[in-house]
Amino acid sequence: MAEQTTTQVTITPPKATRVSSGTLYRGREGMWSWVLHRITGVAIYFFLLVHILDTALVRVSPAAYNAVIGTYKTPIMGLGETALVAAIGFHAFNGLRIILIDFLPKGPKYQRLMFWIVIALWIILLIGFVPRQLMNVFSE
Amino acid sequence: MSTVLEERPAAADAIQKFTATVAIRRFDPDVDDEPRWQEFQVEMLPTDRVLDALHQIKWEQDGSLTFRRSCAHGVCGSDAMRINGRNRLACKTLMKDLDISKPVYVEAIKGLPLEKDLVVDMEPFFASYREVQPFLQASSKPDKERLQSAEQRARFDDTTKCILCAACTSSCPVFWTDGQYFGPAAIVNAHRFIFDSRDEASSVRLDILNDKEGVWRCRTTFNCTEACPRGIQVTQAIAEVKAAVLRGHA
Amino acid sequence: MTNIPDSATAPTVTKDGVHYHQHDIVIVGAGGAGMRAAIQAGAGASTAVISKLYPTRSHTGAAQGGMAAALANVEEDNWEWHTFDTVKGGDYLVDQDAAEILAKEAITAVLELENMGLPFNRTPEGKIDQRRFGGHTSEHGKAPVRRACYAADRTGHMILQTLFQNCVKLGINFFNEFYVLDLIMVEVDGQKRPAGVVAYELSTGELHVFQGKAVIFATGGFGKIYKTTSNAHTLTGDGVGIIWRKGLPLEDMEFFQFHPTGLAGLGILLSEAARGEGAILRNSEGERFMERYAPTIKDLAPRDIVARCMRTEIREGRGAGPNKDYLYLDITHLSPEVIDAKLPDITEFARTYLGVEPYTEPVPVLPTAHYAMGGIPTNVKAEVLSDNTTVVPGLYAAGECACVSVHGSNRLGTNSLLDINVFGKRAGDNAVEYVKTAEFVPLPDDSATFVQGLIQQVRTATGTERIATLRRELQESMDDNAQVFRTEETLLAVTEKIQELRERFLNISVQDKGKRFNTDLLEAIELGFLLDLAEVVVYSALSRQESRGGHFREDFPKRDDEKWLVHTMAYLTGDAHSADAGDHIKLSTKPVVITNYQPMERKY
Amino acid sequence: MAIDTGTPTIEAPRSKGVVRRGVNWEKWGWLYMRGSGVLLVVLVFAHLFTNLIAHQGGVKAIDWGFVAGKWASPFWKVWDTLLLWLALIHGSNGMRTIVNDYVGNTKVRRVMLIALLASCVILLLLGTLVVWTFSPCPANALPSDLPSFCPAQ
Ligand SMILES: Cc1cc2nc3c(=O)[nH]c(=O)nc-3n(C[C@H](O)[C@H](O)[C@H](O)COP(=O)(O)OP(=O)(O)OC[C@H]3O[C@@H](n4cnc5c(N)ncnc54)[C@H](O)[C@@H]3O)c2cc1C
Ligand code: HEM
Ligand code: SF4
Ligand code: F3S
Ligand code: FES
Repeated sequence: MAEQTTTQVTITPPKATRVSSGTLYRGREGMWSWVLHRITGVAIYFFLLVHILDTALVRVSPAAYNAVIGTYKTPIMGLGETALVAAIGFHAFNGLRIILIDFLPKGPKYQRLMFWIVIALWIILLIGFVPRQLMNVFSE
Repeated sequence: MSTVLEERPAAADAIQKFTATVAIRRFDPDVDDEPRWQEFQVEMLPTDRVLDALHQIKWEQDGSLTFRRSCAHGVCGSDAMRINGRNRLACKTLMKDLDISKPVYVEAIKGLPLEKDLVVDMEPFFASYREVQPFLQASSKPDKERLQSAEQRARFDDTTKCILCAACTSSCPVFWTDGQYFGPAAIVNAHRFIFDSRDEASSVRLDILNDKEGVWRCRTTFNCTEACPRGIQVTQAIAEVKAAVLRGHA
Repeated sequence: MTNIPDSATAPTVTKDGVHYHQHDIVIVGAGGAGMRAAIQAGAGASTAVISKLYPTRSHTGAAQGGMAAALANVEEDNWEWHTFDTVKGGDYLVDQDAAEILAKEAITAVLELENMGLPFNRTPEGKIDQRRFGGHTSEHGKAPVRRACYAADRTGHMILQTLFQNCVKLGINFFNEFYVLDLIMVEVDGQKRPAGVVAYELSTGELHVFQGKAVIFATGGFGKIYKTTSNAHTLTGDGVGIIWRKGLPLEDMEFFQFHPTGLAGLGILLSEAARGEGAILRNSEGERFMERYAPTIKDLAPRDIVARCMRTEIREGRGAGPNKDYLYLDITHLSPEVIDAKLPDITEFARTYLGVEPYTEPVPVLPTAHYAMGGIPTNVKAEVLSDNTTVVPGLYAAGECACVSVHGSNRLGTNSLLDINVFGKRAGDNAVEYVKTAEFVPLPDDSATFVQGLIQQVRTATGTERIATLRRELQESMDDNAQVFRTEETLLAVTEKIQELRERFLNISVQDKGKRFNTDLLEAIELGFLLDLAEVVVYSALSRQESRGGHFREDFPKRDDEKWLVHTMAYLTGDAHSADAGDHIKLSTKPVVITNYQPMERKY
Repeated sequence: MAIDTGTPTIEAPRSKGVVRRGVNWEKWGWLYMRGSGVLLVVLVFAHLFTNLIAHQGGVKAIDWGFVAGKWASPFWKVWDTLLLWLALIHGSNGMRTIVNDYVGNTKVRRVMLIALLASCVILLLLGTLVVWTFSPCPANALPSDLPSFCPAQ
């Protein structure tokens, strides 16, 4: 190859930097969708545990049930419920995406496209749900 | 005959040097308790790869920097490492393709025991490979070649490309958790034989991979496919093996 | 699964910090030749394979184009034509008995690989497909013939993988990342015999002595004496260097092959398979210049000829690019489908490393240092020779490090993958036969002393010279002075350079003083081998006052059969550090074995 | 999320010796996650829709009477039972995977897996019992809490 033009560059001596941990692995859609799927799965699981228990109170007495379900009607719980639906929505759509990847021969090829479709569907779901929910929560 | 070719200065094109900072996660177990980051300045040409940067550091600045390498063009699988947070081969990653306004972060692949600087212990990786019986098992002894149609040959072509670099396995979040998962590379190499029309032991391999640590641990995160320097459709191959296990045959 | 004696249980003892192992057969190198030998050896005897790289990292995996065998699957062919082509391609310096074995056993070698699982490309009938390659012809040079068996453009990769897979199947014992640095030779009944080898374990820095009844060297080439090379960073010729330092001869070292199509500036190889599939070399005017030099087979002429023609084109001002210093390899007339099916990897190299799209643009190329025709002299049984005829009992060599000589002064493409399989197998088989009756040669007490000293010396050196600087200067000087064209003047220039570098080598230092994975230290030791070998290459080249195959002396441009139809044998006789190579290198000759083909003028 | 490469040792893969016997839970678990997932989409969305959207007032309007109204119909009884079983087993199996992934200590892992199994079984029984032994018009309740179709009102 041709001789290089020698631009003078000064090399600064090596220096130690402070961050000692490794970098975060920069996975792409596949990895982040899995992270979200996992987090939402766990969240839903814990909600489900609580939800079965509180619903079981219907068997104790109407009063007991109504007392507990009453706490669900605070704005904070309302927001929590919104988050729950968002989580379920993502988990469900992405779950279907995973199933398609597993069972369609072309699934892995279109996984990235399917991820963005999941996001699109999820946003549509939220647009349909959130305003209604918030109206319910904050209306007197 | 003479086709007029456009003058295209390719290699010698714009021999413009540039400087870049490379941050390397150093570790020498004899001295350090913890890995530490260290930054170096390198002077690069547009055709230079991360491997050239590492060489420049080793050869001109700090001889103790340790990494593996051999072929320098992406066919031997020695130098898989994490560059800017992703697994790649240092010899296949051009410096100019990275964002050099920031340091280029280079560290060892994840999930295998760190030995020194960018070198990890590859033994667990090869142990998984050996376990899937990665060799042809065929009982007939023909005196010429076994016949195989071009289509049958094409069935497993993709997975024959594997160079056992471990970029895939060490990018897999499931493998990072406990290192017990067979990992994508072992499954890729099983796939190469499971779908070879000449092989008679696919059911054995399907059985091996139908295991607690086998194909079912794959969570389709696609990190392996993104990381594979040979462009192997790793997740696709895993999906095909899963399907074969469910079917009970290749 | 394991049907060999489990040598993992073979005795290992540790004494004074040195580990001692004992195996019937010790194989140094786990490339194609080493593993092919191991498959034979492992089935018959306790075997250890020692390799400085994980087996699958060996450079056999970089080979692309194919492996020759006259299978006649796609057109008429026979091993006799193959023998002739090999002899003629090697400019008649080939030992014809060996070439005949190579061509004959090629057929079984390919079929065996297929049976071991190698996924060759297939013909429509399902047989192994074959393609054209430089210098392979039908009817003694009439027309190019399809003789190269291939697996896309990663034939070497598939061979290496297949052999490794079969070693896994057999449960072969590998010692990976162990650098063999010395061969222990002991005099028994007045005859020097190998007792074992000494290896440096990279991960710990500890020494291991492997005692073996038979030792097989399969350490590959030494392309790193050059700067622009298709060879891996690790191809530093350690094995050849070790043999040299033991006072055993090296044969035909002046013959080094320059492959016509390395990526310009980088040396990364674009296989001859490209031209086999129809690629065309062009100069800056777009002219297919090979038509002028080799009217019959044009771009498919043997490598030495094509490389010289390319250099001539550049010298005469028809090089391309701003500095007129490279040529083009043009495959734009092939359809993308054909390219993807047959040449996927090399087109990717062009894209990745030069940013050139081979579908539509010609690729800049230049000759690149590629293959050592010379090496450790052996007979056709792969037994190492200590002079023209005497066998060293128990010592074998195969592959690129050996010189049988089936390649003469210029190797034909696809004959090396063949060589490693045919002679690797022979080395393994003959070693198994040998250990059946042979005894272990007792190890001397100071077996590891030499290597201990070597390492100690390098580790504690406190000089001022950097290894990398010396190595670069050596490689640049070799590129400038001992490349495709040589003259007495250039060769003397590089001789002087090597002398200077030898001096400066005494004043080196390594920065890494640790024990674990000390690659800094090993690079210093490797440089020692490179210097030794470069010196032999240049010294042998100086002496050969003719032009033949890969060795072209501009001051002696003619082939001189009268005087030089002989192999060169080089011996280390004195103190390797003496300034004048003539003080410590002695050259002699060895006759060429000629059976059927009398030397003729070489025209294509 | 993931362990660091800094860890000096990891166990050799599958060193504990692979003993495989009986049912291959991994395979069936994997299939179950997918099968139940498809059904759950229908079950969960219908559940959410009827409770939060279709029902006037959303979550605010849910009370004992609402539940009793739904469970008066065998259709919703079956629906919710299915939802309970499929979701809880799906969730517990998912949690099992996660515990296996991240809990390295064998003792801790065992305790957690047993806890998962136990809570799953208990909640399944409890939930099923509640749905099927539920009476929409219990005798001792305040009439105002009861749905409109109860005779007490
Ligand atoms: C880019 C390229 C393309 C090629 N294409 C073709 C082709 O298409 N057809 C063809 O026929 N030929 C081809 N060749 C040539 C052919 O590939 C080689 O000559 C051949 O593979 C050499 O095999 P080997 O087993 O002798 O050595 P290698 O495969 O190089 O193996 C050497 C082994 O020795 C070990 N070793 C070295 N030193 C030591 C030491 N000190 N201690 C322990 N172990 C050591 C290494 O670890 C390695 O395992 C090509 C070569 C190159 C470079
Ligand atoms: C609504 C429809 C649902 C669908 C389509 C669905 C789908 C899936 C699928 C396919 C998986 C397997 C993921 C994999 O193997 O990579 C999974 C995992 C999981 N699901 Fe669901 N699921 C749904 C509802 C739920 C519910 C209601 C819960 C909570 C109880 C839940 C909790 C989990 C958990 C904890 C995991 C494990 C996550 C992991 O291993 O990363 N899922 N889901
Ligand atoms: S599949 Fe790809 S990433 Fe994984 S080891 Fe093979 S070549 Fe490397
Ligand atoms: S990264 Fe791991 S989870 Fe599966 S898709 Fe690849 S093996
Ligand atoms: S050095 Fe061989 S793959 Fe990078």
